[in-house]
Order: sequence, then structure tokens, then C-alpha cells
Amino acid sequence: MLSVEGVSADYGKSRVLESIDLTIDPGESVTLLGRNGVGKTTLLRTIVGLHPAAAGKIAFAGENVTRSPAYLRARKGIGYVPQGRGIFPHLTVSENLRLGAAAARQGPIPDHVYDLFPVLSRLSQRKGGVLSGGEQQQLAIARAMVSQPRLLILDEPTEGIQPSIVQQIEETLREIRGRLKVAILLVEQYLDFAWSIADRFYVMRRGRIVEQGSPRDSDPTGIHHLLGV
Amino acid sequence: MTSPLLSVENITVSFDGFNALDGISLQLMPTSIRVLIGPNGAGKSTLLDAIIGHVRPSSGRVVFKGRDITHMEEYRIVRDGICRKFQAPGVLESLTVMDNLNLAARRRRECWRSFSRGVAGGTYEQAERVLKLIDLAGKRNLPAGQLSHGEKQWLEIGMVVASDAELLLLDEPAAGMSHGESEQTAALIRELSSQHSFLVIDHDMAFVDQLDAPVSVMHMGRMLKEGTLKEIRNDPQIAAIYLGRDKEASVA
Amino acid sequence: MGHAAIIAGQAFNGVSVASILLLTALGLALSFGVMNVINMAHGEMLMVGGYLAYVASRIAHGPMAFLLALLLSFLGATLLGALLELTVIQRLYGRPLDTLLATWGVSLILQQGARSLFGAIGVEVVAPRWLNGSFAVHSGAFAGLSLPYVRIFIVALTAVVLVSLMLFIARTRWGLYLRAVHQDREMAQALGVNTRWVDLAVFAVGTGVAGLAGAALALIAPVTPTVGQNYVVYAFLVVIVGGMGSLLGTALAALSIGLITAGAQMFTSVSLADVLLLVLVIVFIQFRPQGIVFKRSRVMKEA
Amino acid sequence: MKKRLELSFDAAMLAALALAPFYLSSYHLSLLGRFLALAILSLGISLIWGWGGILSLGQGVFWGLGAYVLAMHLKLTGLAPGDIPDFMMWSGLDHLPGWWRLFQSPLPALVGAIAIPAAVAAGLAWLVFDRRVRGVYFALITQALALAFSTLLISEQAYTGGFNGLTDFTTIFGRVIIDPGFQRGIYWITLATLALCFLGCRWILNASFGKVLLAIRDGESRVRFLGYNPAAYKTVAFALAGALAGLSGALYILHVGVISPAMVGVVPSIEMVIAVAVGGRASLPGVILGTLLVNFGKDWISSAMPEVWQLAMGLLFILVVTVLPQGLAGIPGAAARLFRPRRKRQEPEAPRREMRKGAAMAAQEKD
Amino acid sequence: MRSLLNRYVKLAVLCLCGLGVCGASSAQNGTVKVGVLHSLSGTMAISEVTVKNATLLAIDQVNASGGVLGKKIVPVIEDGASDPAIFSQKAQKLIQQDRVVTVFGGWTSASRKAMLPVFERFHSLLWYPVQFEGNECSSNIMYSGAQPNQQILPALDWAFEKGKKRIFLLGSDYVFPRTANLILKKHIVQGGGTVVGEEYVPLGGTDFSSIITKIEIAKPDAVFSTLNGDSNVSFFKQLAAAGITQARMPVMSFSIAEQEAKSMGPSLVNGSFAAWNYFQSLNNPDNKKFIAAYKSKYGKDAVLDDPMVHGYVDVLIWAAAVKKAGSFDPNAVRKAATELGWTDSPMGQVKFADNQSLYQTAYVGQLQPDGQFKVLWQSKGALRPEPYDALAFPGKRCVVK
Repeated sequence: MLSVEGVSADYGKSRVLESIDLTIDPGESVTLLGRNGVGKTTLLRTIVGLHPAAAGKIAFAGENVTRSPAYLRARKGIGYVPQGRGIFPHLTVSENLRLGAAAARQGPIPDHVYDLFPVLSRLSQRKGGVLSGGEQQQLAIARAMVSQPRLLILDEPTEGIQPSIVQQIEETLREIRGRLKVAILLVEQYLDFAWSIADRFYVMRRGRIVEQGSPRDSDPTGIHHLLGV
Repeated sequence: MTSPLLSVENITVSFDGFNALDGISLQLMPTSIRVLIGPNGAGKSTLLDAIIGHVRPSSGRVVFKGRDITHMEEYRIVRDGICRKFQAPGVLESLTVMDNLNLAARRRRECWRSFSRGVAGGTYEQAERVLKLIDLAGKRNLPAGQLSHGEKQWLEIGMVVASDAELLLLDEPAAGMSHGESEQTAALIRELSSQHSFLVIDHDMAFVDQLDAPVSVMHMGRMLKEGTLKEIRNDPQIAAIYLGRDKEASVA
Repeated sequence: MGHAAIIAGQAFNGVSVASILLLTALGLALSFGVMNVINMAHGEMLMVGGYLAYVASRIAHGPMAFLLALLLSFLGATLLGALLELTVIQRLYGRPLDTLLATWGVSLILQQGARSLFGAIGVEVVAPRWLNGSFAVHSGAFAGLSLPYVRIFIVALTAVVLVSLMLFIARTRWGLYLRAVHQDREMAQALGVNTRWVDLAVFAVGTGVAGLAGAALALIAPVTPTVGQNYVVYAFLVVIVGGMGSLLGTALAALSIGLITAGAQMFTSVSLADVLLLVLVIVFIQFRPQGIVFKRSRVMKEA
Repeated sequence: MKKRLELSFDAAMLAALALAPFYLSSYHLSLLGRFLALAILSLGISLIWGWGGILSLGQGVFWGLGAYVLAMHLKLTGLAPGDIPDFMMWSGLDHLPGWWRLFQSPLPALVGAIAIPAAVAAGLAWLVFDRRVRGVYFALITQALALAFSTLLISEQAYTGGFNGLTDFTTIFGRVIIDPGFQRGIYWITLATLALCFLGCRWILNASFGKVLLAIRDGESRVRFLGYNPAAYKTVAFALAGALAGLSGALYILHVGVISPAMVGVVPSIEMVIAVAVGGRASLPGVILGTLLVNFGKDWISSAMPEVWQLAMGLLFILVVTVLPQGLAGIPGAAARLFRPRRKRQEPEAPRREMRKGAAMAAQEKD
Repeated sequence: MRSLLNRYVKLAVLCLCGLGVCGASSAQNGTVKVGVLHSLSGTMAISEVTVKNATLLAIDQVNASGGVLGKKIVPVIEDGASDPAIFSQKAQKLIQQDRVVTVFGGWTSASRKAMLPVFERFHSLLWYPVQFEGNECSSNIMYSGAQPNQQILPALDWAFEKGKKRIFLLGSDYVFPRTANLILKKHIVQGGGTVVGEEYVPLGGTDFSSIITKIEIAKPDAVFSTLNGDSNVSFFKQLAAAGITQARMPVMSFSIAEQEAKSMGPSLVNGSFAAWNYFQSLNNPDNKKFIAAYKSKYGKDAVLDDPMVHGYVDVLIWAAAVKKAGSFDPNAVRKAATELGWTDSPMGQVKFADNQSLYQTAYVGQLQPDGQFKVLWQSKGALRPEPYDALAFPGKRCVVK
């Protein structure tokens, strides 16, 4: 589904990603771990197309998208939920959702989106900017799902969210992966959650992938060590 | 009993009707360290913003050295003795490493005193000292824009230290550092705390532990609890909202 | 002519001056708000619109020919704007001050081009017959008031353009894209909005509207190679006062500037009224540096 | 060794310019003189734009203030006692306005030609920068200022000479202008002033002031959080640039003998900036060269092919900005890069990000 | 790297200095250079390009008849770019670099004022073809354009004759309108009339809405307009749109000639009045020849007007003066020019007075639908040029050395 081969990226003049290799199979759920500032967000942005790759190759669904602009990657089926949620503050909830649908050249908003997030139908005429953090996060995920992506990329979706909502989001992601068969690439610091949802994980440190494996045959304490705790 | 260096009194900051800070209070004594933890979005950075005048609270006040600085201009607050390191490294890219430090170390920040060519007494030595401290002596004449991310992080800590302010606000100083580096940073902060006060934000519990200082937990714009790291860890309420989801912390 | 008639007449004059300013400033406000591009050649789009109206009036005749001229001006300026975006502006995103200089170069070239094509002497567009004359009040408090049809037409045209643009932005899919790009360019892109197209369209439509302004201006003034220069500086002031990328703010700013100018001109000379206007703008930014309409939000705060 | 080489180049260059009166034709000497005077203005633009990141499209105002103040003095010195300047007479004035008398003696005129533009620049800059209005907004406000200034000069004909401006000076500081020896003297004075200003600018920029200015260009807000007040530094820089502009204007009219609103408005103000951009906005020798080249080029092209001049100028703007943002001074660096292995070029997305940032901070700055 | 840059910059400056050495050139035997200095770009190009054309036509004609003193005239054309400083710079170039024997050019007073010190300094001679505000007489300038007493005052006399006593003064904001209006005001008051308003718009201004309101309030018998160039189009269009006709309130323009009328579309200004020293419709043999020659050189749609004729006549008188003086020396030429006596020209009989301005006839015309002016009135013979108006500037006299 997604293959990242030897991708490097620079920020200004300093290199923040160094020859990253990463793959995700269709329907698979992969977690990217690592401390703050190791380049996880930059890697996601590079995959989505918001940050240029200085070297290497990114392929999605068998197509080389390394040089494709972000909007084309979105239309090919990459859904993105950024850190900080990226809600358009002056657009209403339904406009935020319509944007997800329209931009990816899909028709009306599919019903299952409201099924996933019932709270949104009640809020549909509110401005994005006035929603609570949890509501915004749900909207961000829903908006990404409207375009019916084949890969959903989430950057710390539980950051700053109340525990009760975190639980809802967890359940929703399980459903997205389980019932809707959408592949997931998740950056998460909440290890329990990450562990429970991941088929495989990668660990990053200082711009490199330093470890990968599956939660089933890895020892969490070893991972903790890698995370620099 | 000395009076507090910094006293944040009942501060509220709101954006678009959403309260990023909701009646926060905090006191900091001279030559002490305080650690702020809490989930992202809890309002920690906003608290630092409010202290240094970057955002203006809608109510409450900030008192520094007995003086109300709530509505003071940012640069005056800094001259008064508060310096801050931002989360994203904010080094001055076209200046050299040494010039970055020199600017931070300068005492004479008024415009009319900036035309002398020589560096004012002590500034240069201070900058030299910090340059060694942050281990960038080899790159002193390199434009800061050419440093790596980690080096920029170091340089920015260096700039804050060089400013010799009485109160240093550090927003995630150890982010992006290796284990050893963050240990070094913690040691540096502890050492400097004999002369300065620190307000430190970090997520890394190991780092927090090394700082060996009282911890305040923020959540949803409020102060949840203050205490030692140990007390915090054992607090069931905090475990539920914060540590509970961060297994690594309890393991460490 | 009574006082009421004079005041009403001057107010109308202010509105009609504001109309042309607004048509000119709309495109600037859009491209500045959405793309952070300052187009110094915007005034030349006015000029191009005027010359196209002239050409159209030479080709087509009859009562509706002027409407054709408006259409041609709009389309021609739109195309030219698109060309400009593709060749120059596109290379300069993220460097607003540099766009300012480069587009100044473009404006020099366009001026010289017009001079070579049409000569240094201005050309004239004759208003269609149905716009001759004026709406006159003969009795009552407003006796003596006379509103030229040409100016009424310009005000109406501006109102139509403003309302259609607002509806377009509020109601259509493209408008939604535009608002999204304005608020968070990256996120819009990540959701599949082709921001290249949005930029191109915004810029081209903005210049197209300036083309319309040029055609409208041609009804009351000659078209010369430098006609745009007179208007563009004031249009920039409108954008500054109006606030970034807000159509409503731009409209209010244009209206205020038009009315202030018209009012000041009654008491002092035209030149001093211009100087007074600048002083007022500088005073204004002391109180509202962000302009009349400014959306403050957390997202923008953190950006 | 290298230092000595550079020094000898400096000396050779200065000597070449100083000896210009002996080998240049009188016409070219007078051109060189007025362009050297303009180069002083360019140094100021480099100071605010190249170093401080402040683009002003209104430098003609400060230049013009300097020129007008000295012109007023020159106009007065040529008068018989009790007489008033010709234009006042035909504008209906019958006595000299009081404020004209200020510039009757040379010293106040010289001081005024520098201090008045500096003060006006400082006042404007403080009003605007203190409100954290900057970037494009500032550029546009200064452009409006240039327009208003020339409009005002024209409309106050009785006091300013109106559209004609001030001209027809006979003596300067007791010397007759027509005297060829005087011409050389003015040339040398201009050259010496330029050299002094160049050294002064270099000194200021090497001092902390220059560092802070550069730092402000990099991150205004970061500098504020180091305890510096960017508005104060920018205001001082802008006032310095204003003073240099005034000095330049005053020297310029000694060469040209005329100042008029057409020389201070929107278009000349932008041309001043372009000369700096061509030379390389952040390089002091570069901007001097740029000023000389653009102005000699203008003189040459507009003689050879008047119709082409605007086209050439327009193309030059576009090319310099898109292809050579560092101007002529960037050529050696660009050439050096050609021969060095280099990293992949940044993709267009990277500047886009800055752009969004730019949009958000346009009026009110953010971090 | 830095020193590399420095060296590079300095070398370039050295080259630049060298440029000047090989710049000078001199006239070839058998030819003589004259300068033609007008704005070919910028706002004034509108008016000045045609004057340049007429000047070149006259040079052609002189060359065709064998040149002057056996030499062919070579015009060196320069662009003043509507910028006084450039006029001064180019004048200096023409005199010093090209070694021209005289210069034909200038339009705005600003350009003339800027060139004046140059011509005085280098003892050269400028032929200035445009009506102006007077108050100047330099021995290095030949003023062929009308003085105020040859254009605006005759027009005022004519208006008074027609019973128009309430006058509104409207002008572009520059020196000629302001000074002309100052003179007009004195004469209007002296003649028993009233000035009911005086307004100026910036050059190139296009919005007249407020001024038209003021005119409507003032209700003048006539508007005396010294508006320049394009502003006229805006003014007349907006006047017509406001429903003010020429019959109700006539406009007397001092800057609208056939060129302007043509570009404005005659229908717009139809019926308005103008005062000049030449109209294309003047019926005399010289004018017919001139019109035919100009049209054959520049196309049959070309129209001619007052400043063009002055530009043309200047060259012819210069050539005659050179012949009379037997030399190209400016000093000899200017003396000879004032001693030539009456000459036939397209505008009637003219001659240079000893104050170096031109004796010429004043005409008032009304614009016809075909774009030509119908001459309604003309002064009794050629009027003596008076650079200083005796009423407005008492005691001032013109002395040419």
C-alpha cells in the first residue's frame, strides 16, 4: 500500500530525516513511536506531501508519488489528521466535512461518517473554531474519512483530549481499521493505546528508524529503553 | 521568609471564547526549579506566554520581583529578568553562533547604546563561557541557520542561560536530545539553579526526575496538583488523566 | 440647490468614487489575503480593461455593445492575470516584498506595451446612449440633485460584482476551497484541494474584476497607459484599512475612503484632500493596525 | 596579506574615483557625481532593507526633504536683499514666509537637510513600527506617503515652487556654480561624503546595532524576547536611512541644480529601491555599484532607444527579483556554488509553508 | 569570498569610469547637430511627441532646401521622460557630449526651468515652443510660445465682450494654471467681473465629481480651464454626464487644441471654446503647405495644433537667423533672430521681439463636430509679447543681455 524507501528530508539546512524505510500493507495498522523532536511529524508530512523529500522514494498503491503534490496524494486515498487537528476555524462543521468530500472528488458526505461520530450531526452548523478539543479531533478524523481513504494518517490524535473522548477515538479507530478495512499510520505517545491498535510498530530516534517489530513479539520495556526513558 | 520571585495570580487567557488558561495561580521562589507537566494542550506553553507578555490575560495578574508585569511590554519584561526558550528553536539564522550568544548576553539592550563596536564588560566572557557549556565552541563562527536541529536546541538554551536572567522559562529543553544529552541538560539546570530560578516544561519523566524539583500538573487550562514527582505519580486522579496513559512514566 | 441636495450629491459622489476603488481593491484584497501577494501591476489590469473596452466599442455597435465590452474587459484581464500568475507570481510565493518589486517591473512593461499599441495619447470609450443624462430631482428637499446615469451604473455594477463574489465565496464549492486555503493552506492541500488552481483562479478573477473597473472607469475618464497608477495607490490604502482578505472590510474601507475624500474635497482642494486621507490612514492604524475586519483565531495565532 | 591586498584595492578604487575629474569628460563627470550622491541614499536603503528587512517605497520623500531644504537655502542666497524668490512672486506672495528664513544661513540649511528628513522618518517609523505594522503594509504606507508628499509639494506652489520645483541657483556658499573648478570641488566633496557614509554604515553594521538589525530581520519576535525593543531599532535604522537620503538629496541638487516634485514621487522612489536590488540589497559595495550601473544604464539606454527604456527597466526588475535576489553582489557566490557539489533544490512546498506564516503575520506578528 | 566580491565590484567601477573617456564625439564635416529634447515617455509624452514630429519635419524641409551654411542638419533626439532632472541631464548631454549648436524642446515650465541653468552655464540656446505663464526671460532661451498677454488675456477680453462676467477658474495643479489664474483674477476684477471659484486637480486627476458640484453651486457664466491633457477628457465627460451643456455654461480652454480634441472625440467637447495663436483651420498659404507636408510625412489622419506649429516655426526661424548671422554661434544667432523682421508662417506673420519672445496673433475658436476650430475672433494684428503682466506684477521688466 505505502512504501517509503530511503527517504531523507531537510528542515532549512539541517537534515531531520535520514534514509527512512517504512512499509504499510493494505488494511494494516502501523504505529510510529519516538520522543518529541525525532522527526515523526516531519515523516508524516513528507508522506502526505507537505514537506519535500530530499532523497528517496515514496510509493502509494504501487505509484511513485515522491514528487506528487499533496492534493494529488489526498485524491489517491491518503487521509491525514494532523497534529493540532487542522480544523478550519471559520468554516462550519458541515463545511469542514464537505471540504473533505469535495476535494477528494467524492460525492455527498457518506452516512457512515456520521455513524462513526454521531456528535457531529448535532454540531453541523457550528464554526470549527468554537468546538472543544475533543470535538475538533473527531471532526478532523471524520473529515479525513469523508474522502474514503485507503490509508489514514494520524498525528497524535489523543493529544490534549479528555480521557472519555480518547476512549471514543480509540474505538472509532478500531472500527475504521476493522470494519472499514482502512490502513492506519499512527503517531502516538500513549503507548497503551498505540500498542493495542498496532499490527506493527517503528521506533524513531534522531531522524532514523532504529527499531521495528510487532507488539506481539516485543517486550515493551525494551521499547521504553529505545524511547529514551 | 523571602518573598516569591514570581507570582502568577488567577490568570485567565481565552481564544475565541475558549479558555486556554482558566484561573491559574503559581508561585516561584528565588533560586528554585519548578517543573510543569501535563498533556499537550493543557495550557503550559500559554502560561509561559502569559508570563512573558506574549499573550495578555483577560483577568488576573503576574507579579515579578514584587512588580506587576501583566501589561508590561515583552522586551521590558525580559530586561526585568525573565528569559524564555521557545518550543521550536528560535535561533537567529543569519547571525553566527557567537553573535547569537553575544546578543543574548548583552546587558545594554537599549538602542542608543548599541553603536559601540566593542562588547560591553563581561558580555563577551559570559558568551564564551556559555559557548563552552553548550559545546559549540567549534562552530562559533558558523551561521546559526546551518546548525542541526539538536544544536539549535542547545544554542537556544545557551542563549537563555547567557541572558543571565533571574527567571528562566524553558519550554521542552530536552526535546530531541539523547538520553545522555538530556542528563547533561538536567545537570546544567540544577547547577545554574544556585543563581537562577527555572520554570521548565517537559514530557520526559526521566528528565523531570533528574531535575529533582517540585512538579505542577496542568490539565485543561487549570492547575491540577503541585507536589514532588513521587507524590504526583501516586495521585490516582492524575494517574487517570495523565500518567495513566503514559505507561513509560510509571515504569521509569 | 439646497444643503440637503448638496450633501446627498456629494455622498453619492463619494459612493461612486468608492465603487471604482472597490472594484480595483477587491482583487488586491483577495490575492493579498489568500496568497500574500502584492501585485503592483494591478493598476495596469485596470488599464488593460479600459483598452479592451475601447477595442470592443470599436468592433461592436448598438445599445448593448458596452455590456459586451465589459465582458471582454473582464475576460481579457482575467487571462492576462492568469498569465502573470503562471510566469512571474508563481515563482515568488512566500516573498511578498519581492512580488511587489517584480510586479512593478511587469507594470512598466504593460504600460510601455500599451503605449506602443495605442499610443501615448489616451483613447476614449463613448458611453452608450442609454447611459447619457442623469436622474434629476426637481422638487422637495433634494431639489437640484442630479445623479448621472453613468455613475449610477458604476455603483450598480460594483454592487453586483461584490454581491456575486460574496455569494460565490459563501455558497459554491470553489468558494469553500478558497476559504479553506485562506485559513489553512496546508490542511486544504492535504485534503485534496489543488491550491495551485485556487491561487491561479483567485489571482485571475481578481485581475478580471480590476479589468471590469477599468471598463467602468472608461465611461468617465480617458484610457491612458498610466491610468492605473492613479488608482492603485489608493486601492492599496483601501486594502490596508480594510483588513486582510476580507471582502466586507474592503467594501467598508472603500466606502469610508470615498466618502471622506468627497467630503474633504468640498472644504479644501483636491490635493490637500489626498494628503489628509493619508494622514487619516496613519491615524487609523494607530487604533486598528489589523484593519477594519480582522479575524483573530487560535489557529492564526499559532501559525 | 589578504587584508593588505584588499586595502590596496580600496585605495586604488578610491584613487580612480578621486582622479576621475582628470580623465572623464565633463558630462560624464557630472553624471558620475550625481550618481555617487545617489549612492549615499542607496546605502541607507541597504541599511533598512538589506539588513533590517524594511522595504520603503517612500525614500524619495526623505531624499526630497534634504534636497528641498538645501534648495531653499540656495534660492535665498541668490536673492538681492528684500527680494523674494521668483515663484513666490508669480504665486501671489509678497513677502518671504518665516520658515524660509530658517535656511537663510548655510549651517542651519546643512543641518536641516540631514536632520529634518531624519526626524520625519523617525516620526513616521515610530508611529507605524510601534503598532507592529510591517512588511508589505509598511511598504504600501510609505508609497502612499511618497504620493502625498509630491502632491503636497505641487499644491503649495507659493511655498515650494509647485510643479516646477526649485531651480536656477547662482551661487553656493559664496562660489559661483558655473565655475568649472567648483564643479570638480563638488565632485570631490560628494566622493568624500560617500566614502565617509560607506565607512560609517560599515561601522554601524559591524557594531551591535547591525547585529540586532539583522536579528530583527530573522525573527523580530525572538529579538523582542531577548529584551530588545525592535521598534526602537527599526526606528533608528529608518531615521539613519532618512538622514542618508537627505544628505544624498542635498548633494544631488548641487550637481543637478534643480529639485522638483517629479523627482521625489512614487516612481523615483521605486527606482531607488531597484538600484539597490540590482546591486544586492545587503552588500554595501554592491549597492553603490548597483546605483552607478542602473543610472548609467538608464542614461545610456534612454539616449539610444527611448522607447525601450521602460521595457528594459521592467525586465530588469523581474529578472533581478526572480533570478538574482541577491543582486550583482550575489553573482560571485552563485558562481562559487556552481563549482561546488550541492544539495537538492528545495521543492516548491517549502516556501509555501513560509507563505502561510507570512499571511498570518502580515499585520500583527506572530511566532 | 568577501574580497572576491570587493574586487569584482571595484573592477566594475573602474571600467565604468573608463567608459567616460571614449564617450566624447564631435560633429562631422558637412553636418551640424541640433538637439531635439522632448518627453517621449511618461505623462507628457502625450503632448510632446507630436511637437517632436513637427520639429523633425521642419529640419527635413531645411535639409531639402540645402541645409544651413552648406551643412546638413542632424537632429539628436533625446527623451526628457517627463522628468525635469532628466531634461536638465539630457540638455547637458546634448551640449557637452553631442556638441549640438542649439536645442529645440521642452513643454512644461518645470522642464524649461530645469534646463535654463544648463543653457546659461554652457552659453547655448534653447527654443521653447509652448505657451507659458511668463515671468521669465533668459537670454539663452527663445520663447516662441504665447505669453499670457497673447493667449489668456485676449480670451478674457472676448468673454467680457460677450457678457460673461462670472468666471470659474479651473486648472491642473501646476505652475501655468496657477500663475495664469493669478493674472486672470486681477484682470477679471479690474474689468468688473467676479471670480466665483478657483479649483485645481492634480495632474492626471480623473475625478471631477466634487468640482462639478462646486461649479453647480457657483453658477458661473463661463469656466476658464487650464486643465492639462487627459484630465480634460474626464472633466468634459463628467460635465456632460451631470447634464451641463456648453450652451448653458461654456468652457474656455487654454490647453485643448486639435490634438486633444481629436483624442477626446470632438463630440464630447463640441461647442466649447479655446484660445490659441494657431488653429489648423487658419486659411493662409503657409498653413496649407505645412498641413500637406505634415500629413504626407506622418499620415493623413494627423492633426496639427499650436505647439506643433511653434516647434516647426522655431526651426525655420533658427535656420534663417543662422543664415543672417553667418554662424552657428548661439549668441550671434539669437541676436540675428530678433532682427529678422516679420516672417510669414502658418500662424500668420510673426517676429521675435527684442525680449526673445514672439510677436503673434491671438485667436478664439469654437470647436466644431469635425474636430476643427472655427475662428470666432482674432486680435488686431500680432500682439507684442509681455513676459511680465503689468497689472499682476507691476514694476517687473524683461531685460535680455
